[in-house]
Amino acid sequence: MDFTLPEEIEEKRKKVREFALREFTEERKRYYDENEKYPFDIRKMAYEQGIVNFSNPWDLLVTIEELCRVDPGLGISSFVYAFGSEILMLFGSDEQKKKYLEPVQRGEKIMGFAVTEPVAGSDVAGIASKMERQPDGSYVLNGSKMFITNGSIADYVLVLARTGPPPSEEKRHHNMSMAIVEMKWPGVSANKLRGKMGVRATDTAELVFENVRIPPENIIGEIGKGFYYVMTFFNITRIYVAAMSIGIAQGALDMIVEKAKKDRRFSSQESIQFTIAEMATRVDAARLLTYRAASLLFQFNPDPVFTSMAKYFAAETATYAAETALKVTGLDGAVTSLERLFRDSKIMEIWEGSSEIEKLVIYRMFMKKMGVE
Amino acid sequence: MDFTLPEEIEEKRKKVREFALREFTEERKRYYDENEKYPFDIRKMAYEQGIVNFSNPWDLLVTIEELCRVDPGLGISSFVYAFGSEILMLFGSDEQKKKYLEPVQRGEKIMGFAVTEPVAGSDVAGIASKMERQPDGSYVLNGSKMFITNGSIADYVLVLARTGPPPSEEKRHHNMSMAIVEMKWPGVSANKLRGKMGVRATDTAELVFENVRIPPENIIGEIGKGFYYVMTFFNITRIYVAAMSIGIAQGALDMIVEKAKKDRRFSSQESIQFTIAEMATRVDAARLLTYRAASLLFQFNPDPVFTSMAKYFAAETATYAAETALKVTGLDGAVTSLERLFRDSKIMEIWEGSSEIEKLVIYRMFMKKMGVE
Amino acid sequence: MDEEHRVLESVVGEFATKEIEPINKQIELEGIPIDLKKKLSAQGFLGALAPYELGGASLDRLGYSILLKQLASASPSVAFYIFLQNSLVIKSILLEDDIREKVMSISSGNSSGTFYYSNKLNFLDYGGVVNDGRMLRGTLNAVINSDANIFIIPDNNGRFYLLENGYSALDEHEKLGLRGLRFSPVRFEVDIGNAVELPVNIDEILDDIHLPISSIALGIAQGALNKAIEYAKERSAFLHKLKDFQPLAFGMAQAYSQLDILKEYMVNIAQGERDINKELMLKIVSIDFAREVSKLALQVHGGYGYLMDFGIEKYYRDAMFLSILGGNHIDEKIKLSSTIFQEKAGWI
Amino acid sequence: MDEEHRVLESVVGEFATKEIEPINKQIELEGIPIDLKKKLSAQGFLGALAPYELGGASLDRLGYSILLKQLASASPSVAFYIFLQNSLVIKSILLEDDIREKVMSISSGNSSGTFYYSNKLNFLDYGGVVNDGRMLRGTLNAVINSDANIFIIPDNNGRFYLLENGYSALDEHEKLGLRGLRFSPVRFEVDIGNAVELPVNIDEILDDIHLPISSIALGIAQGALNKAIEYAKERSAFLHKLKDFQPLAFGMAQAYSQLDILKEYMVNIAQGERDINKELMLKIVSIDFAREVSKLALQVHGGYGYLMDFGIEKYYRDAMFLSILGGNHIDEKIKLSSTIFQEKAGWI
Repeated sequence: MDFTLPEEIEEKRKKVREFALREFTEERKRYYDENEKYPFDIRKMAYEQGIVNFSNPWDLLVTIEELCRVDPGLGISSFVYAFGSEILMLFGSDEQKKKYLEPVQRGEKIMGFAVTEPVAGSDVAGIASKMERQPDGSYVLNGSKMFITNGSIADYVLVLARTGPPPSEEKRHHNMSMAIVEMKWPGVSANKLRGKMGVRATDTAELVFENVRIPPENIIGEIGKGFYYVMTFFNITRIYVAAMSIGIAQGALDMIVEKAKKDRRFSSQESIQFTIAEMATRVDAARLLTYRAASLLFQFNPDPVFTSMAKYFAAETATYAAETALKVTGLDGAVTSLERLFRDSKIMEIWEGSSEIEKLVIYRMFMKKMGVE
Repeated sequence: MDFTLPEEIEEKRKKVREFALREFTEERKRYYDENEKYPFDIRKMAYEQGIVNFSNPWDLLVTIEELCRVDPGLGISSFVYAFGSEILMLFGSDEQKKKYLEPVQRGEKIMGFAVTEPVAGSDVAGIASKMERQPDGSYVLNGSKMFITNGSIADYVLVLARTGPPPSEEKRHHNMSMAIVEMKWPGVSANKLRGKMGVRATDTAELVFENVRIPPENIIGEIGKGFYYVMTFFNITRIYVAAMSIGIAQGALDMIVEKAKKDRRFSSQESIQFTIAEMATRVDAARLLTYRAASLLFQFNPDPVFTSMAKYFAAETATYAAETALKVTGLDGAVTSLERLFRDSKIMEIWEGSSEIEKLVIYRMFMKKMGVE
Repeated sequence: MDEEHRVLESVVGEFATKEIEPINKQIELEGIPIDLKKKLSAQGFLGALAPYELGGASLDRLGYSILLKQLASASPSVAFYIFLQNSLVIKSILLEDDIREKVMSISSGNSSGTFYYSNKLNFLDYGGVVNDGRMLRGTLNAVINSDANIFIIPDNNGRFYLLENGYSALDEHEKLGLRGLRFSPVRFEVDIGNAVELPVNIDEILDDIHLPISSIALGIAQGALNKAIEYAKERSAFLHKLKDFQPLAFGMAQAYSQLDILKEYMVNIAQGERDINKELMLKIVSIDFAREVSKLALQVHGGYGYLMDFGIEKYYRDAMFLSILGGNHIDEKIKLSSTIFQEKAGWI
Repeated sequence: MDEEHRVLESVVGEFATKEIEPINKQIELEGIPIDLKKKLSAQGFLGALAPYELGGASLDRLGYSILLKQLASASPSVAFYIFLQNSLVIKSILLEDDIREKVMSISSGNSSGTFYYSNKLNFLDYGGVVNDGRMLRGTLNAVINSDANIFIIPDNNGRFYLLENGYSALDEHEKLGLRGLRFSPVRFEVDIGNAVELPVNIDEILDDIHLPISSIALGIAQGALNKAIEYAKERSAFLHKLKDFQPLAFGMAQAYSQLDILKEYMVNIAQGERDINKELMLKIVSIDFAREVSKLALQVHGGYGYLMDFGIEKYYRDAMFLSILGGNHIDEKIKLSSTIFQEKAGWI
């Protein structure tokens, strides 16, 4: 057993923390939050300063953690421009990688991942968007997508849609496929969602596809395997969300510790001391669950039970930590970044599989391990 | 990062589990619990079958876990006969090791560790027992000790007592020393405590020392360093308690999973499924915290923050898991070992530093790490 | 709360302090002594719900709640015993005019009854006792107060019978809680001619236990919390009384607040018009609360809390056992959910 | 609850549905419109505690609690505004006969007041505004309703002054919650001759806010929970309505039960004899409860809950802000602990 990260990863962690503390100024945090604007400048800085490194997964993990520790909105925006890229890495054709993935990795283009729908929500198998095959081999896409990160700024999005009816109620997840859709194509429209409670620097939109023609070479992998690709992707992104969450939780802990350092009247209360001890413990527990899940994933051996445990526990730790820190720091917290952290944190329990979804995954996969089908 | 234990440790885990399932029969569990008797026969079996191995710390850790998973009372009794031995290993003289430690390690003698007092409780620095130096160099011990494991069956106990008054209120922990006291010596008496809620197979007693003469060679280490030795010891035993706790929590989880496997009406309730998912997650979080703390300790680099986090979180997980499993399995749980697990679990939050003590340690040491004195 | 009920509360409180507290350990180890039953009877508590002419006190809902709460704060076992005799046994007997006089033997302490209903709450199938038309035969695995001499049990069709012979209690289970009552399997082999069928509607019976079970739960919380408060005022650590430390003091203050809130609700609904939903809501909240508070109270006592002699650990065990025997079960939560959503809910 | 208060409850409920719900988004984005203030005034709600002759409704404690709860269930901002005007500003003004007529301008919606008390609850030192005998000078960093034209603020000695000029509100803070009210630092530079000293006893004032703050908290819980229940009846996932899933349904049933229990306690203590301890106990429990329920309600709504348009996330933010502005703070817990232990407690 070894609970330490390689030294170069810890070095990178320091570098990212310095970057975030330097560039995520109070003014920027506030500006992008208030104006619900995607911070193109920060994304560019993060790219140019070598902060975001998709080639080393541990590096990426601690980067996510440290960026979100200082500001989740700006932090997520710094790396989320490549959202969905793992799908192309794993299942895309060489042509697709060249045409779509590489420009994203070079920091030139922005990608999105369009699965969730207004009606289906967490229930991926319940989506209604359709891609119908045409005589010429192309597909025509109709439907709408909801809560799509990067939706109004992306150059292209990876869309999940039905390419056939569900064979039965139990097999609702069959006959789904994925395709790369360029946002500039006719029939594609995006409606930026305003008024999110938090992570307001990130871009979120509703997408509508009306008779969008998709050339056959833009279908990802095999027809009919879309649901499987999405679930594979979630096994990766849930770990990223867990990393965001422990970043947030750590950020909240940082703030209460800061106040305790400065204000003796505050820190001398034993109830505050216990709060810090409890919070520090939970943050560490969440971090360990996250690193364990990540460790398996990074060895190409992801365990969905461990992944969902990490995502669910870390997300609940993020809101718990932000709530608790804000509650006990009172007005001091209400007029600082802590209140933003509080607003940001809640989404962690909702996206990439709500806590409820994670628990179902844990239960089912865990019982499978225990020999129950 | 590596979250796997060496293969031989996992093999040993299996062996211990088989032992516990085979030897901790329902009849034995019930007999020793009902009669509040220390199971000498089981201790002997565990020794003879090579279950308890003090020479490999990871081996010992998973052994504790697996034994307590099946029955904490019998499980603890199987290895606790050497309670306190780390003190002698670390601070004892060669003679002391030969005379007192080796017979214990050979399974011939039973040792105890006598720190807690009736009035002082968790507050180690508040103890009142005294060892007074005599003109001939020997010491005379007076005082009483409470909740002493093995108290009425031990051949000798390691006693903490004042060898001088506290220099000041802040330095109450100064001027304390440790000595080896043989239970057969004149002036030593033990009063077995009956009516513990759980872990009733373990032996617990109140000890009274009346003018007990201690030869100078029985003083452990240096005079005046007793408090430090005790705290060092807690850094070890708290990890053992954490291991007991994750054993209990896992045992409770086992039982609810068993019921879910057998009873479809039970397992089809989504609220039950969520309960299992939540419990499995917490057990894993506690296990990871424990293994991390252990990993540092076993590299002779214990971190008191991590140790106390593990102890506190694992103990609360044990009671949470036992309570939750019993609550949801209802009468089925009430007439099986689960109710015993419930009674056993609560002590984990109390002994070797209550949850409250652990939180204070976490807070103080954590703030020290953060640069606060 | 009116004067009459205030007086009852204080009378029962004194009774508990004087007659129960001193023999609590004996109750835990040996069961409720007949002497105490006689004293309970003399006060009319044993047949609390029975009419005066049958040796009872004919208490109203509020009086009964107060009685159970006050008794439970000293001994949950005694409170549960009274509950069992009244809410289950006496009420069932009174359904059948011919056997009314049996109530007298219970309220006088000469007989002791039990009523088996736990299947309904515990995902167990009926069928332990099979009725073949001539005999009732079979074993019920988890019978509380199994040294009773009056048994009311369901057959495999869910019809209830009262029997006074043909039973034999087997070896006791290890006892989680309510140790004043025997808890064991009971084997039945009864000629149907010796059994009296009672027109028990089990669903109605179970609706009727919410308020009394809540009262016992609140009594447990009250008893445990009072002991913890007293202890925290006496006991020192680190040169200060335990009460001076925020984590302990605030925890107890929080519990005290919740208890006060729940007690007022109990009084409101016990003296107001009958509202089964409110009774169920109170039960769902107060059973969990009793478990939490008893755990806190034990923790405040440290190692001493773990020892029987301090009279604290029993609340923790009893609260858990009460939650198993008394409710807050999935079926009830489904029922409550369906009321709140005004249509079937919470069934997946 | 008597008929009169029942009617009030339903009247305020209708008012909230008809006059507040439709403009909730506007309130959040732009503040409480003057038009709404006029309507609140017409009903007597704006000067709820003021006497009739000063444009108020002279509500009793129960009426005031009901008003705040019902308003908060639609808009916590509006409820908090009413609370601020009445419990803090109007009450303070009425301490000084000479300036009674200022109450009229508040209850008519022509003036708006604020009262700064947050230091006492937030480990901050007084001293933001220094009184040198001639001038009051300084900045208070976190003033709620900072676009008021009547300010009641403490000087560095804890003496309170009412001012109507010499203030300037600075840039707004990003707003955690209660977005209908402006929240910013305010700079003061006032000739002492233009300030009216008021004999405010801040400890009494703070004792008086427990019940109203509790009422707002319970209103938040009620508003959030009702929306969640409605949503769970409409929304489907995995081929079933959300209400059919136990974890969601049971969570809401539990919250519904606790809310009912707390509401009855609120009514009891608001119509019973004044008991500050009970008011504080209610506040300590109900503020935490409001945070929990609003979080649950948001989660039930999934991604939509995170969007302002659905009117759910505001309860979560507002409950948190209320807990910061309204209490459940360490000092109060020490106070409550000391009452329960009948001597100083919880101070370490």
